Amino acid sequence: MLALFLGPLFNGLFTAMVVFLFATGLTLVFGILRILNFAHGGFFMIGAYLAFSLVKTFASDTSTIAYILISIVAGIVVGLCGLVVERLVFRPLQHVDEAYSLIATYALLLISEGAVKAIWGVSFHSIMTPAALGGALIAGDLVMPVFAIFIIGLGVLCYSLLEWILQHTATGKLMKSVASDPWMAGMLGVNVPRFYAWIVVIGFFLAGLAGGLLLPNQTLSPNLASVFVVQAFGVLIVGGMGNIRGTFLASILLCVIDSYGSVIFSEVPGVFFYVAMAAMLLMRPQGLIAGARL
Amino acid sequence: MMSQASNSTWKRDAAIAAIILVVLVSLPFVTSKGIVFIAGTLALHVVFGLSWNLMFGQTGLVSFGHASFFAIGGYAFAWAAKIAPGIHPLLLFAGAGLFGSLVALIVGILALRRSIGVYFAILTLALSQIVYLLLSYIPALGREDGFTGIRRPRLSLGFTTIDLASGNNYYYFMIAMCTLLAVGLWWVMHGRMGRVFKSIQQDAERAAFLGIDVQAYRLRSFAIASGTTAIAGALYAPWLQLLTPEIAHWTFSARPILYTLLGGVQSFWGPVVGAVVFAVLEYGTRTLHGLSEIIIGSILLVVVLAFPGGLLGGLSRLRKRMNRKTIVTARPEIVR
Amino acid sequence: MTLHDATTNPLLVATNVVKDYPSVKVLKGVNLSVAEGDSFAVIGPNGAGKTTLFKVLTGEVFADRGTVRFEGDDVTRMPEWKRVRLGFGRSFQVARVFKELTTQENVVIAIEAHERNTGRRPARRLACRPSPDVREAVEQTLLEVGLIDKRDEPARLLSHGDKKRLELAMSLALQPRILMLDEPTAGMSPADRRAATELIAAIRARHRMTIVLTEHDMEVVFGLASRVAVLHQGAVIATGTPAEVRDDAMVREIYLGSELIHA
Amino acid sequence: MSNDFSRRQITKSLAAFGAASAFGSFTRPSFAQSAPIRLGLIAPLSGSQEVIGRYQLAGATIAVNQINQAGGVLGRKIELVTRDDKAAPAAGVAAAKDLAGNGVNLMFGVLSSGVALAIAPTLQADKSVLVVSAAAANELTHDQFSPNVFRTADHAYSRQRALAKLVAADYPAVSDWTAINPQTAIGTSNWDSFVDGMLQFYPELNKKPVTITDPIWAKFGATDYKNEIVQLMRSKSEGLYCGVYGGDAVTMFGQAAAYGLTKKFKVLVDPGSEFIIAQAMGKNTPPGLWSGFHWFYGAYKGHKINDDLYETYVKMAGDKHPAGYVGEAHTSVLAYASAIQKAGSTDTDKVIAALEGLEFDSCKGMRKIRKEDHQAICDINFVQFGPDDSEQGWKITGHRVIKDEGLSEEPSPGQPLKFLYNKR
Repeated sequence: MLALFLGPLFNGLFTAMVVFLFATGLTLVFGILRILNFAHGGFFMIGAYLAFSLVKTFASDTSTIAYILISIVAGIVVGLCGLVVERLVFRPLQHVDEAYSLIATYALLLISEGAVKAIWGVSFHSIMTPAALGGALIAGDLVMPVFAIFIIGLGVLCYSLLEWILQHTATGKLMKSVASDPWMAGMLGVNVPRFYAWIVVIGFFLAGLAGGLLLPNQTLSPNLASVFVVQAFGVLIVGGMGNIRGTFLASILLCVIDSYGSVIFSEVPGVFFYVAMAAMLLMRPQGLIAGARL
Repeated sequence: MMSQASNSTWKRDAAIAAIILVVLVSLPFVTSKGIVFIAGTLALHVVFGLSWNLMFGQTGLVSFGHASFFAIGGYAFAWAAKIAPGIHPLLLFAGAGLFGSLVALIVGILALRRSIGVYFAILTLALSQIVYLLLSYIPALGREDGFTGIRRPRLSLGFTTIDLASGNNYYYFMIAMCTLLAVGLWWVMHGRMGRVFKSIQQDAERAAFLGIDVQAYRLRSFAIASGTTAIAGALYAPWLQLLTPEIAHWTFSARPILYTLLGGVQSFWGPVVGAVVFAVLEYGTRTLHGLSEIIIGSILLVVVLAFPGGLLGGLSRLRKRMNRKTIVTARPEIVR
Repeated sequence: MTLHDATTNPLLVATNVVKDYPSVKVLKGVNLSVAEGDSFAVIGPNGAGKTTLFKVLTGEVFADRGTVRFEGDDVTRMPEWKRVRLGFGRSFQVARVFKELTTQENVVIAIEAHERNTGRRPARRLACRPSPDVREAVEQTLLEVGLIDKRDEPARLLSHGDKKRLELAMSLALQPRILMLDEPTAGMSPADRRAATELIAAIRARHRMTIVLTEHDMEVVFGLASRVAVLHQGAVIATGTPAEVRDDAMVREIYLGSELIHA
Repeated sequence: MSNDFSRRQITKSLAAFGAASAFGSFTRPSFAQSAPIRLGLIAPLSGSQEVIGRYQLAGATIAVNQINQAGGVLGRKIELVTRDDKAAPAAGVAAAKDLAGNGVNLMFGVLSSGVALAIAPTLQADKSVLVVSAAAANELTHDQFSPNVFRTADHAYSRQRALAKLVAADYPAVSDWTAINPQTAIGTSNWDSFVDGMLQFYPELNKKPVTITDPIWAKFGATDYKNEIVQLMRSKSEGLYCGVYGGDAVTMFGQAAAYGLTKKFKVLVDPGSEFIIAQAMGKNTPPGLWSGFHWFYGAYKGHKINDDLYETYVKMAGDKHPAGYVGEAHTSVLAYASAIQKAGSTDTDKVIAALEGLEFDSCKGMRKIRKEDHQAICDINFVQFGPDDSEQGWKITGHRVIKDEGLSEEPSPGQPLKFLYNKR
């Protein structure tokens, strides 16, 4: 009976953390640069493919450590891509309407899909969950895969870390001040362009990292790019214009609702995420966490 | 002065429209069926883009779910034509448009109350995802395999009856309808209501302090754009003779946005240019299997970087620079 | 505390208006009464709540508590566009015009808005351009504010003063009963300021409208205002004619020596 | 590990066929007697189904090359013209119109049923004919029947009933079946067909009734199946029909590993993922999974067409496991070749007449196209997979050929398919 009531909660939390891990970099870039990055999914996918290739080349029997290290390497490579994208695309478009960076990122999404096909081909791939994360914990009839617990923990850790950085470190305060008033920050001697470049690099790093970390959960195909994008946009906005706490809470809220909804109304799976999203936007147009940037 | 200015716009636009019409009408005589099919589809996409720009360029509303109205119009037409085959097709097309407007009205009353800007965008995105998923689940609408067996109707006009199923009749009918819709949109944009829209797009609060009921006019803009798109969707149903939920997908909603921004927001012709460029790109890369994404993506990127005001914005800047009449501002001020 | 004069014919009355923002109380029970034909200035130091009061009166934001009445009708929760239809007109601190449109189009929009506001439905016309009546009125208005030569210029290219004039023209086009001017001379040179003051005075005389303005510049205040209210820390501490206010003991006590009235 | 052919293949096909033939077709004057016969391949060559489109392109290319090396048809060479349908109906119709506009009226291919159903009603006006090489929707030979459409591949009804026959015969002890299905039209129609087969064959073969438990429905293209897996773990059924296929099945089985789903059920079957699950999952391949195949090369060793196709493919693509789509596209070209030979002409009407009732040999033996509903009667192949310690991580543990004897329904073009046993 436990599974009947708590199962959807557990699974909803897991999906929530998947969406959250995907959306962190997106939130950061949107919160500070106000760019709604369609290509985020593309670079998430590149991170996943990179991690896949690394696993195939270096670690046929994946240990948990290797898996995490590989994800970090994938994140760094994607972060470097971010540097290029920032220089060539985002920076020139900084003074133009946000809508134009939207097409630019859409174009980047297409390019990243094409690039993945050219490099890795179009076949489906998947890798094993590292042995240590393979089993499941069982409580009554509730089965909780260790990997899912790991991802939930990772999501919470990632959130806590970002929250701590934002609230308690000088870097975090700097980020918040640039986010709320870049002009003033520039006046006070912050090198805003370089700061933006760093944010994009970190945002892309997070995309690549998430790609690597979530690799065992997903089938790898060139369609992966657009799988989470719409949901991530949803939690980003429902959370409140790109603040990390809001994104975190919105991920949990929407995914848990969707999880229960899909179990109860199994004829229309997946609809409840969007129903909840629309309802939230109507009830709280300012977002869950209003006002705060980041 | 004013009358002269608007007169010249009218004449210029009418001339451009006439040239486009001549090309479209003569296509079946000079090219293959493949091109004619693409041109017909393009005409619908043009209306799709123009109506989106009525919201964005004219009223300052960003919708990420415009495709859902295209789908709503198409499915409404197909379903009505199936259960009530006796109804005059023109009534069905009008009905589909009204239905689209009605849905937009209901959504708009809720959504436009407070949330505008990116919230409205994401809200419409959420709604379009719901439409997309429901269309792919409802058995009566054919699920994700699509609504099949849509016939091209016979059009009785009192004095004569035209069988739209034969030859290129439906193509011509569609071109005529799209022209009507485009003229209608042009008229709305340039008339009294258009001026109100434009003022809201520029500064909604200022407009309110002129006594303009901003929400009501946003709603009007949303309803007109959605209704027009719904008619385009209804026209699409017998054109393809099949509807699939894909036409409600967010990637299809991205189309009018791409058209408009690619072509240029400020000009009426922006979405037209964007749609044509896109169609040419797609046609040109149709045999470059596996490379089309990279090519289309790169071209889009280059255009955005080179002409951040859209192709038409870039052109007019170039022309200004050549004429050296006006002081060229650093960048065109793009209004959101 | 209140100096609520029993005016003969109050047009706009604010009673105990309270407005809080999340962390600050901005208005703490403001009372004021503007009579028909007044030229009413709200003065006070920065942060006194002038702009917020202005927003509450015009309907840009709503009061948390208290009431705003116009001709005896409660308009506290009435949105700005409806108030405009009752006869409110306003200008902004930084002139707000429709930048991408021409001077003339700006005025056309205002005049057509006025047509709608007063419920006059123009004859259904197929033509897109404005009706002859509207074009006539535009011509008049542009002449009055002296922008007739710049009618086809995009508003964004107008000088600061011209933008202010255009904004005024748009407000005039609405033929308001009460014209609310938020710092009408902010950021102008002394010469422009004098010209603007004269223009406002002339318009007021010609159209016999009631004016409410906030202003920093005392010269403008004393040149235009028939009555003055002093706002301090979210409350009105004095109301009266300019001379009365200048002589008010409390005002002098609070202000003198601390350079609070900006020039 | 698995099929690396895609990268090499793309450059090759690009150079050889894609660009050259497509652009060439504009300039070349057609219809000279010695001019090549042009066949149009419509396949998803970009987008989400590209992986399968490339298989179809490979199979078609091989067939055309083989025929040309053997001297062509009616003394003319065959030329392949390819068009991308992106697995999207509108793009499919545009592709068909484009082909017809360029004088290519004999078309084949098409993976997605949606695309096939969209193209079907447009063919007559353009005097074109389409031979479907993969799209399995029953409607194509029923409600939405078009005299200009043929299907040389098996369809949903025959395939799923064959699967039911297989498990009814091989696993008589497993009498309670359930499913996880995508909430899609083909998902529903596959499952209904399978149930129809179970209700017929299980009692016939085992003299006892079979229990069908309501299936679990999942979102098509979902990224998370944990809720569905949890529900399946609570099921008392012993046989699982895994209707989610392809990449979705890989995701589902990957997530199910932690729950022990594959151990819970005694038999696992899949409607038609072919090699996708094994190739993607390697060592994690669910043991004993039966998968439906359009064509399995291993089942026809010794049959010349099969062996030639297999060898050429391996040489060309560097991939040892051609998917069934390779064989089906190959078959459609062969069908055209023999129909054109029989008709002595490439005229659309004559080719249609020749295709009706055509019997021809293919990589999986003789097929016969029914005159009434244009459906080919052919073998149905199944392969059983399991994990392995080898480099590739999986192996084939068995395969089965089910002859279409009493599997397909009676032809009823224009009428909806009526299930004989599944009366829900």
